[in-house]
Parts: sequence; C-alpha cells; structure tokens
Amino acid sequence: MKAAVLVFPGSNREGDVAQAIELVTGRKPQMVWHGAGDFDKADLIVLPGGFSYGDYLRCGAMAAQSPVMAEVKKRAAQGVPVLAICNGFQIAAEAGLVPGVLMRNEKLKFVCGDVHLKVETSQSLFTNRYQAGQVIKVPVAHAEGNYFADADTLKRLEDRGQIAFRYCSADGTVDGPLGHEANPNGSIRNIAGVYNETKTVMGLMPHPENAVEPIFGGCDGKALFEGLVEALS
Amino acid sequence: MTIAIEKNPPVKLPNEPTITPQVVAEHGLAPDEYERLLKIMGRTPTMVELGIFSAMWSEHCSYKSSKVWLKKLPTEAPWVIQGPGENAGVIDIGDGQAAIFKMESHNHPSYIEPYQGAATGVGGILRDVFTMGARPIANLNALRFGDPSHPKTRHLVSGVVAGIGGYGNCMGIPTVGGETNFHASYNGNILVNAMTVGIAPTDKIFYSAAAGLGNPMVYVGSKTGRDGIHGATMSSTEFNEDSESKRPTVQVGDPFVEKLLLEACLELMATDAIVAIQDMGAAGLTSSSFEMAAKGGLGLEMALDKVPMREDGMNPYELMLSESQERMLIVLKPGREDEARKIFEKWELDFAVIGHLTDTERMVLSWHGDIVANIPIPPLVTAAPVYERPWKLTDLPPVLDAAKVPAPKDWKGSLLKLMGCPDLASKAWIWHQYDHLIMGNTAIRPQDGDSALVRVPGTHKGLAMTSDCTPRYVQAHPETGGRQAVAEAWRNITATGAEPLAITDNMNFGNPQKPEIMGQFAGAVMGIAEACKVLNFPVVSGNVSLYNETEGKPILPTPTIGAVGVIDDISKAVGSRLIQVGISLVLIGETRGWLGQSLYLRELFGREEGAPPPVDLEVELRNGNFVRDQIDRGRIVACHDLSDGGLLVALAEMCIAGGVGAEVALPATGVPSHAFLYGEDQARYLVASPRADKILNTAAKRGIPAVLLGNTGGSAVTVKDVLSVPLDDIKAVHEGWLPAYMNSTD
Amino acid sequence: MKARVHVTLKNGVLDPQGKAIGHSLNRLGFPEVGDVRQGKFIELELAETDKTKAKARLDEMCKKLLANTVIENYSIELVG
Amino acid sequence: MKARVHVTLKNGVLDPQGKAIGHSLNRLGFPEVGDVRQGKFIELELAETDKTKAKARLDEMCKKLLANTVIENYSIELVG
Ligand SMILES: Nc1ncnc2c1ncn2[C@@H]1O[C@H](COP(=O)(O)OP(=O)(O)O)[C@@H](O)[C@H]1O
Ligand SMILES: [Mg+2]
Repeated sequence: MKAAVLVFPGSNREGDVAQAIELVTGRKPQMVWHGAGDFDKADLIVLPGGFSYGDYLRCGAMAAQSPVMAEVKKRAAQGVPVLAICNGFQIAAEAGLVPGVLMRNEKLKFVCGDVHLKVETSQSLFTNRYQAGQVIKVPVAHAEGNYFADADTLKRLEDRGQIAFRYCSADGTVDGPLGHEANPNGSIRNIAGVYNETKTVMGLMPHPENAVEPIFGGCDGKALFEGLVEALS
Repeated sequence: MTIAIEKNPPVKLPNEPTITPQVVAEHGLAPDEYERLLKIMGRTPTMVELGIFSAMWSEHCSYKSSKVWLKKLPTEAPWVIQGPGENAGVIDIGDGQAAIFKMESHNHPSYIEPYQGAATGVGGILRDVFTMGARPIANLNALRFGDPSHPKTRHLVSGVVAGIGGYGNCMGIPTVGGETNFHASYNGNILVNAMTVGIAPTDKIFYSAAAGLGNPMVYVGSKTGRDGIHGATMSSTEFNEDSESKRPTVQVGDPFVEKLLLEACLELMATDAIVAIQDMGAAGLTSSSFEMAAKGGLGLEMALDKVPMREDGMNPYELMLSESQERMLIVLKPGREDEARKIFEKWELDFAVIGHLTDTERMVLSWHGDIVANIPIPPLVTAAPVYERPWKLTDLPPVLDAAKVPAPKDWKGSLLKLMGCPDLASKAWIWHQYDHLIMGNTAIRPQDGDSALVRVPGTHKGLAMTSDCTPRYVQAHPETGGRQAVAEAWRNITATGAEPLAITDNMNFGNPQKPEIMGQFAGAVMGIAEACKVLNFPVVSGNVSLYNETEGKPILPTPTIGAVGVIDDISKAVGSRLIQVGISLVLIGETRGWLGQSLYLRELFGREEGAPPPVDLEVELRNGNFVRDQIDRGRIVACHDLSDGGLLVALAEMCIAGGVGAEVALPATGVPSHAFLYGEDQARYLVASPRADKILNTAAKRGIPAVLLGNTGGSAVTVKDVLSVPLDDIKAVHEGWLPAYMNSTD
Repeated sequence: MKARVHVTLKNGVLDPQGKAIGHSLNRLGFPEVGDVRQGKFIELELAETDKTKAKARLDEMCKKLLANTVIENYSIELVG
Repeated sequence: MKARVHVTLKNGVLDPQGKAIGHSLNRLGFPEVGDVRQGKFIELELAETDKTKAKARLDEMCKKLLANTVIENYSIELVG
C-alpha cells in the first residue's frame, strides 16, 4: 500500500500516522506539502491531525482551500480512499468530502484521553478487520469534535450505513447516561466517525494512529491500518 | 573604544523626554546604578540607551540578587554537555543523542492575564529548547494557586490551564506531567513554571555566541509590536501623542506561528548556514543581541528601521524593549542569506537582515541612518550590578513529637479528607485538557506513575521526567526543603526504574531585599546544592523569579525542581498502578512516623508546624539504587514513592489508579498507627511484586529496611484493625474535588 | 475602505458556545438572560474604493472562506 | 428585549486569527485585503424591559464574563 500523508501549516500529527503506517507496511508514506498542486500516485491519502492554520476562523477552513485539496477532491471523486483524522476530518468536512460539521466541544474544553468506540460496520476498507459492534479503545485529542448535521443528513447517514464509529462506554452501551458520559464532545447521536456515500472517504475524530503499540496506549487502532493494507495492496 | 561615540554621537528622537531622576527611577535603576551607567557611557544616555540598561540590569536579566548564590550549585557530571548559561541545559543520553531541557516561570503575566500569560510562558520555554537545535518531545508545568476559596483562584486556574493547553496542544508537543498546589500565600502571586524537554544529536547543538566579523545578523519569526513593554517606563516615554493605540499591551502568543518557526528553524539547522542562534525572550531584541555579541566578544551594528514592525509609528525604544513573541535572532555564515530566506518564506515567516557583527565591542543602533544608541558591550555586561544582599537563615523549628498529634477519631474520614484535599485530589481535570499522547511516545501518563515516561523517538530508550517541590517544608526550613525537593524528584525518576541524570531549577521567592527572604533563598540553594552533590544530580539550567509578594506578604518559598532521567529499555519501566491481584506489597525504607509539616497535620488539624522530615541523602541514594536495581531485575511491577500524605495515601493512590484493592497489616513497631500511616518520612517506596521473597532477601543482605505489608486484591483499601475504605468512595472524593470546584460559582 | 462582516449560526444549528455562555451568565447571577448565540465579527481593510465592487468581492470572500454556509449566515457592511 | 454585544481586541494587541485570515484571503486571490481583525458577536435574549437597567446589567455581564477587559473592548447595543 502506497500512502500519501498531506502536511498543512500547523499539522502536527502527521508524524504519528506516518509512524503507524510504517509499522504495518514496513515503508514510509510520502509526505505531501500543502502547496503541491500534484503528488505521486497513492493508494491511500491521509489528512492528518493537528491545528492547520492554528484552527483559526474555523478548524480546517483555511486548509480546505489550499492548492493540494483540489487534487485530493479530484482523486477522491475517482475513488482513491481518503482517511481523514481529527483536524483532517475537520478539513474534509469543510471541503465537502464528508457530510456534517465539527463544532466546539459541548464543554468548550480541549479533551485528551482514551475513549471507547463502537464499530458500526465491518463492511468498509477501513474497518474490515473489525467486527460490527466491536468495542475498541483509542485516544481523542481535540477541542472541536462535536459532530453536527441536520435531521435529513442524519437520516441519510443512518439509512445508508455511513456512520463509522460511535462513542460508547467500555461495555458497548451507546445511549443512555453512560453513553453520553462516554461521549467526550457532545456529538449528535454519539457519532465519532462517518463515511462519504461510497465509503471510500472516512472522517473520524479519534486517533487510531496513537493506539498501535502495547505500552503506548494499546493496539486497538492497528487493525484499521492492517485492514487498509489488506484492502489496498 | 570611545572614539565611536565622538565620531557619531547618538541623536535624540523627536519629542524625546529629558532624562530626569524620575525617568531613571521609573526605569527601575537605583541612583548608584545610574552612576555606574554614567561612568560606562561617559555621557548622559539617550532614552533608548537608558531603556537598554534598565532591561539588561533588571533582576530578571542580570540575576543581580541571586548570582552569588547560584554559583554554589553543582553543575558538572561526565554526562553534562552544557550547564547553566545557555538557553537550556544539555545532557548526553547515549547513542549520540542529547536531552535539552529547562524550566522557566511566567508568574506575573499569568496573574494579569492567565490565558495569555501561561500560553506565552510555554511558548518561551519551547523556544529556549528548540533554539539549541532540539525537537521538543515533552512539556511539564508546575502550578501554584491561591486558596481555592479566594475569589480569583477559580478564574486563574481555568485561564492558566487553558493557556498551557492552548499553546502546547497547537504546537503538537505532549504535556505529560507537572504538579498543582493550592495555598493562601499564592493568593496574589500565582506560580506558573513551565518545562520543556527536547532531543538533539550531540554533534548538532546550537549555541548563542556570535562569531565572524561582518557576518549578517538576521531577524526571523513574527513582526514586532508593542507587546509587554514595561508600563511605567512607557508612560514616562510618550514619544508620540498619548493615544490608546500607542500604549504597551499584554503579550499575546501565536502558537501557530511558533509551530512554523520551530519547523523552519529545524530545517535551517539541518544545513550548516547557522553560526549562532538565540530566541528573543524577556527584554526581546535587547537581551538577545547583547548576549550574542557579548558571548562572542564582538560588536554589533543594527539598523532598527529594518526590523519587521506590526504597528505604525513604532520607535527604536519600543523595538528594543518589545516582548513580542515567536521571534529569533540568527548569525548566518556570509552569503547564506538567500538560502535561509527561502526557508523562512516557505513557512510564511518574516525574515530580515538587520545588522552585522563588528570588532568594536560596541552596540551601535541606527534609525533611518541616524545613530540612536552606542553602548560599549563588555562593561554593560561585566559591570552589571551584583548584590550580596544581607541574608538571615531560618532556624530549624522544634521537632514535633508524633505522640502529641492526635490519632483520627474517624479513620475512614481522615483518609477521604486527605485524598480529596486540594493538594492531593486528582488533577485529571487539568491534564485531560492537555494533549499528553501526541507523538505516540507517552509510556507513563499523568497519574500512572511518579514520573512521566516518554520514549526517545526511534529508540527503545525512555526519558523519565518530573517536577517537584514541597513549599511547606521549604518554608519551615529552607535547607531541608531544598534537599527534599531534589530528593523527591530523584525518587520520582527512580520509582519508574530510570536513572536520574540532571535537574533544572525554578527558584520562586519573595522580595530579596528582606534578609529573611534572602535567607530562604540562601538556605534553599545550600540544600539543593548538597542534594545534587550527594545524588550526583547536577543542575544544568534554571530560572529565578523574585519579588513574588503582595502587600508585603511573600509566597511560600518555592524552588521547583524539574528532573530528567533515562532508562535504556523502556519496556522494563514500571508505573504506580496496581492492576494485578494477589501480589505482595513491600515497604522499602525506614518509618519513624514523622508528622511535622505533614499534610495530615495541616488538613485534619489546620496546623502547619514542626520541623519538616529530615532528608538523609546517603539513605536516599542507598534505598533508591536498591529499588531501581529490583525494577531492572523485573521483580517489581508497580512502584510509588512516599511523599505528601505518607504510606496510606500512596497505597490509596496506587489502588484507585489500577482499580485493584489491597489488604495490609501494620508491622510491629513502636510507631503509633496514625504516624506510621500518615507520617512523611523520606527515602521510602511502596512496591508491588510477585516475588517479594527475593526482594526481602536481597534487602536483608544489603541492610535495606524492607517489610512485607500485605497483598493486593479486593475492592477496598484495608489496614487490618484500622480501616477499610471502598475504592469507589476514595475515587469519588479524589476525582470529584477539582471538577466540582471548577464547575461551582461561589 | 473598511468592511465589517458578521457571521452567525443559522437557526436550528445548535450553538455550544452560546449555550455555555447563557448557562454561566445564569449561574453568575443573571437569571434574566435567556437564549444566547455567539457569532463572529470580522473587520477588514480593503484597498478598494468602489462600494459595489467591494460588496461583490466581500460576498465572494464569505462564500469561499469567512462563513461555512452549511451552518452559518453572513452579513456585510461597508464603513467609510 | 434583545441585546447585541461586540467584543473586539484592543488596538495594538496581536490578533493571530485576524492575521491568518488576512493571509489566507490574500492567497485565495483577494490581494486587496489589508489588515483583518476578528472579534466576537454575542446576541442575548433579556427578560428585562427597562433599557437603562438592561444596559447596566449587560455592562456587568461584559466585565464579569463576556469580555476580557485586559485585552478586549466591548460595545453594547439594545434592539427592540
Ligand atoms: N499541572 C499539571 N499538569 C500535568 N500533570 C499534572 C499537573 N498537576 C499534577 N499532574 C499529575 O498528577 C499526578 C500527581 O501529581 P503529584 O501529586 O505532584 O505526584 P507526585 O506526588 O508523585 O510527585 C502526576 O502524575 C502529575 O504529573
Ligand atoms: Mg511530586
């Protein structure tokens, strides 16, 4: 699997995801500077976490306008898979690659720590190594991860199975008080990640790339990258 | 040397006020200091020159009150590459790698504007570290706030924490540890001490000494505004009409620009274009340019009109004294300007050649062609005032007899009271607002161990780091308190299995012109120095913050110690969480039941009295080395040093952290139960092990006090015949206090 | 000339910041405060003298960057 | 009644957001954009009919919570 990781001014988790990709593929991904109009063919495009343009104005808004994003949109339209993590998710949402928006966390605070996620479906490039309904533990680290979409969009997402992950408690409970307690940012319907219509683009707030080694936060995120390798090589 | 003056005497600026004794005073220069200035200058200074002297001779830049004492700190060891005197300390951690670290205070600005004050504090210490060629890999922060019931405290906590997180999170540097205390003495003077640890190849470390006649002096980073120019000095220097826009302003940090600056600097450092580099911190362009020139024994000519400016109508005085953030000065090799410019322009940062090095040993500043300042550099630096201020040591208070301290009427209540008191309550509300996981190298997270443990990128090595100080001990007896702060830091590193290597110190004290305050400082330094010597734990960098007083009331003396240690195989490190059921708990070290200055005494009886626990450094060394060795042999699965609250608090912390209970029994000693359980005797560790027998045998052979207390298991903390408290109850008070406090309004 | 742009959340879009501000105000002893909405207020210097041209350009800026029209409305105002 | 509060950074105080927005607009093909400053715009519902009382209360709210008077200015406007 040849991966390309985009780097915007203010990106800061590109190294983390590159580290994870190298761990599972044995090879370093190509790092692509935002100014690039074009870049080498890649089987996977990654929009990494961070604070592109300082998260100023709206998270991801300025990065979504950078030259390289035009190319990303073009390739995404051709079906090239895009993994958009955290700030990458915000950029993808601003760029219209995935539906919805990410608003300020309900409690208005940056939140960092492990959360539990329920895998909604194993029928995707990104989750084929997980079981539907499986609960995984990965960290979050963001101040604007409060997912929002209007009622029609939500209905569409639910109907077409475009919801990738939901926040849940360790035992998998999604709704109810625990489910909400387990929701770190107030996301509507506890949504932690979504797909585009073709499920070739996934945006998620949590950081699977920071859960790929035993003593550094566990391995629950590793399967996501292994699944991609399996699907894309 | 004075020829330069005769040749081109400096011109005055339009409507420049004349230098009156009042103007001098407003610049914080004492009359005799001004006399000294006149001798050096051989004439009346211009406003710009006066401003420069006042900045360079300020306590902050000149260390005039503390210098004589700081000299006494041990700064050498075979692994020390660079001790105090550079932007940060540098130690060798093997494999051609160096750890570069320092701690710095941003106390006053954080009190004035908590968010920006704390944020720019983090920005400043990060620059100190990456200026030397290091990529920062971790931040820590030591915070001291006033009494929780003080009307300002809540607002200060929320602003400071948000500011530290806001800057560090955006930079992408994990904030992995620190400490947070509350005490009424900080009501009007909070402490915000920020620490950064970075990594660089030992053969690619950058220093600030300028070199190379004629080499270009380059300004990079953000534009210069009127940030942080000292209010009083400004008001006395209205060069222009007194419009609000001309007033000095609070420094505002731009972590986004700092992130770009970090990447741009590291990119340029990968080339060989840099001769010297220095960040612009306190006293901005003034201190950075003088330090670089002075260290290089050279002169410097700068055209201030070339400095990138953010505001209209800025003048040389403002440009030299501005504390705008995210700026650096670089001496480049000749002819490398374009190469460097390209890099900074790629990162959308300002880049300007503002001067060049000369052999005159003078600082000559021009403004649109006119000389506005012409100062001989060596005398300004060497003849800077140094004071041996009168000092009076604090006498050791009478030792408190443990028998005279009552046992708790309600044992369960006493443990819950301590576990939920502001100093011991969980600080999760704080560190969950800090990205402590970015970079994917955090092996021991906040609250999971005595030190944070961070993998050195691309290796199996780990760096253990901690920040420690017990101000109430220092207040009671500064020498003991200084010793204890270093010893606890050393212990916290040791408790993870890492080898303690070196420390950075942040000396926060009151008004040094009071003999008893200067005595606290002197005592603390003596204690720290002695501990560093015995533990072979040198000081490689530090920072001093004095005058932390309000209405004559000083803070508790707070010499914060930031420490770094290394473990070669990070998989061998241990935290303090109890996760295994049915293993043994062993107490290492002697317990005499020391209750003087204990939290038990303060929290349950409101008494802050007695002598602090004595610190026997030889015993610390012996016990600590034993524990580290046992961890290395894989006999210990969890370890916690005993500090605030003593044995019972440490046990409770280990249990709730891992979610496993414990059942212990008090060994037969003459010590009363409450003294045994809450005493704060030093040099002790509580360890969990499946092979206690081996530990006890080895300990016996080596004459190390070690006693089997009991086993892990169950869902309560139980001390036979004394108390049994469900973990959930402990968790509730421990984790509940800070969020509840922050969410309430009165 | 100078322009002022107001960016506000569309009705029906929840506003965590506004909500939080409202709550704090109530708790801080301002029970009279009801619904609160927070928006952005952006002031720009423009090297453009023609008002109609300026308005058109600003409209473009809002669509392209200043506002996320999925959830936000914007209004433009020219001063001097 | 309804109130609108504008909170803006004092002159001379660095505005990282405004700066970044200005750069982006220039890059996005709006070279005419010069200095940009971003502020907050807060709309509040008030259960208060007396204008003078309302103004006084709003002033308190700004000082207590809505504005950070160390670096920000605020202005209050009552609508209907
Ligand atoms: N301001 C802070 N930032 C980050 N972590 C903190 C902060 N304050 C406390 N902590 C964490 O909380 C835990 C308990 O702190 P402390 O009681 O000082 O530990 P110890 O007593 O072992 O030195 C530590 O892991 C420390 O890193
Ligand atoms: Mg400690």
